[in-house]
Amino acid sequence: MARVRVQPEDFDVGRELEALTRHRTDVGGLASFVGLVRDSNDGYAVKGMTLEHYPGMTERALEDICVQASARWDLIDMVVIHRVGPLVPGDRIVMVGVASGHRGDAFAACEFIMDYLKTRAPFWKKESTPSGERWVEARASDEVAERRWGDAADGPV
Amino acid sequence: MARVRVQPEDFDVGRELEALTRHRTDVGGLASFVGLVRDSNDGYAVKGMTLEHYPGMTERALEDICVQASARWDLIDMVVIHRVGPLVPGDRIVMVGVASGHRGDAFAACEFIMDYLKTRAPFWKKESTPSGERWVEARASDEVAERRWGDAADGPV
Amino acid sequence: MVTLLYFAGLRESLGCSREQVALGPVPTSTVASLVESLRARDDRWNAAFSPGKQWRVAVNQQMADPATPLKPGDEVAFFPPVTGG
Amino acid sequence: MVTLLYFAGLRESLGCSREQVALGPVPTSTVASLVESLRARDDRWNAAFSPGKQWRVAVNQQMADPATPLKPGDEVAFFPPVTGG
Repeated sequence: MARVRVQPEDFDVGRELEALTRHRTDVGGLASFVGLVRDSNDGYAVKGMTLEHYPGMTERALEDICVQASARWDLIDMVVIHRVGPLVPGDRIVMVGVASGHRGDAFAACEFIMDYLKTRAPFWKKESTPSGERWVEARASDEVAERRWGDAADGPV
Repeated sequence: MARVRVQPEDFDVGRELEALTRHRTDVGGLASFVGLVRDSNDGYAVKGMTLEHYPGMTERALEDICVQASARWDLIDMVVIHRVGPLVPGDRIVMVGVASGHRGDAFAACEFIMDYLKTRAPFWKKESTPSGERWVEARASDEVAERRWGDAADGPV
Repeated sequence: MVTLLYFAGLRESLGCSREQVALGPVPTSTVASLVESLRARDDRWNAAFSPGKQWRVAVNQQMADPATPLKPGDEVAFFPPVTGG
Repeated sequence: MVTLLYFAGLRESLGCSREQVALGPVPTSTVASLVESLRARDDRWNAAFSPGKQWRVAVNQQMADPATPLKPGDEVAFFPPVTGG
């Protein structure tokens, strides 16, 4: 059911969301999130970044997150797209779209997928700043955001 | 800052979201929700519906909800579009898009706006079913969803 | 005078979408006293605004309640609980 | 033999992205025993996997932990906490 893609290319948010509801009349709510490159982070100016990933595991981890979301909420369809490679401020990095009969399920699943993706999908950002390149450090707040969904009993992160 | 529109015409979700981030590099997260007409509701088959509203107050109520969201979270821009008039299953009814520096703020504000819109914006749905037309009744679950955001001290609903 | 508006199911059951009415003595005019005078019209109006009925009111396009005071020129709208979104 | 992969900052500080190594006695091979053998290589490897360092491990592309058992043919990946999204 879920559509998962990892790619260097940008994506068309409107078209991806449209695909979740096209020719359907059972979708009541479509929640989505798009993450973009900001021009600053932790007080550093950011000129650009490069996203590294673990090919194979990345897709598998994203699919697993979608399976977990489907088990928790009543979902009709979903899409997760994550870019890799070089990006500049203003570029889209990631999008998640979730279609459901009801808005509560769509919202919750969309936020769950983003929280899990942030702590469980093998991507790493290297930022380019005026003082050189640096690997972005994981945020404790992302671990907190993930933990509020409770134990998924699928191992440590 | 907020863009509020009430119109009979459909809208282009991708273009509306794009407008929230165009020429900006400070947006880290863009959360959105699209509500659509379902082919069934409360066990009735739905052939179509007509959305009535209170011109003038509608726009004012939506703008007020956006002002409240801006006061609660750190937001960069937002859009709320709600259709009126005749609609059929699969049609878009409403969209909310919220751009923020951070995903938590974008998600929370988007869900808040939808919850408040559901209980405070003067729209009424009349559904067309095989056994005739009927006014949709307000859901207790929508009042519950609204109340979890706490008191806004702006009068009864 | 105040302008009264009725929407959705309430408009249909009353057969009225808009009217102008005179207010009672200004210092004591509230939404509650206005509703009392509307209920006195006939059985249909009495039933539509009976305590068991769910209705909402806005004064000058802001959500209001029975205690909200009214003054000449106000726009008062009555309607069922909203169902948009 | 098992295949070892290193990503991001860990790959850079070790100067290695991929290698193949022999496992110890199979019944006792775990991620922990593998890491112990890597730390014995030299100061750099010792430091990279020291208890104070934040590292993560996946076995056959599934998140794992020090107690996860290993068998010949496994793909074991080491990397820093993830920062996508």
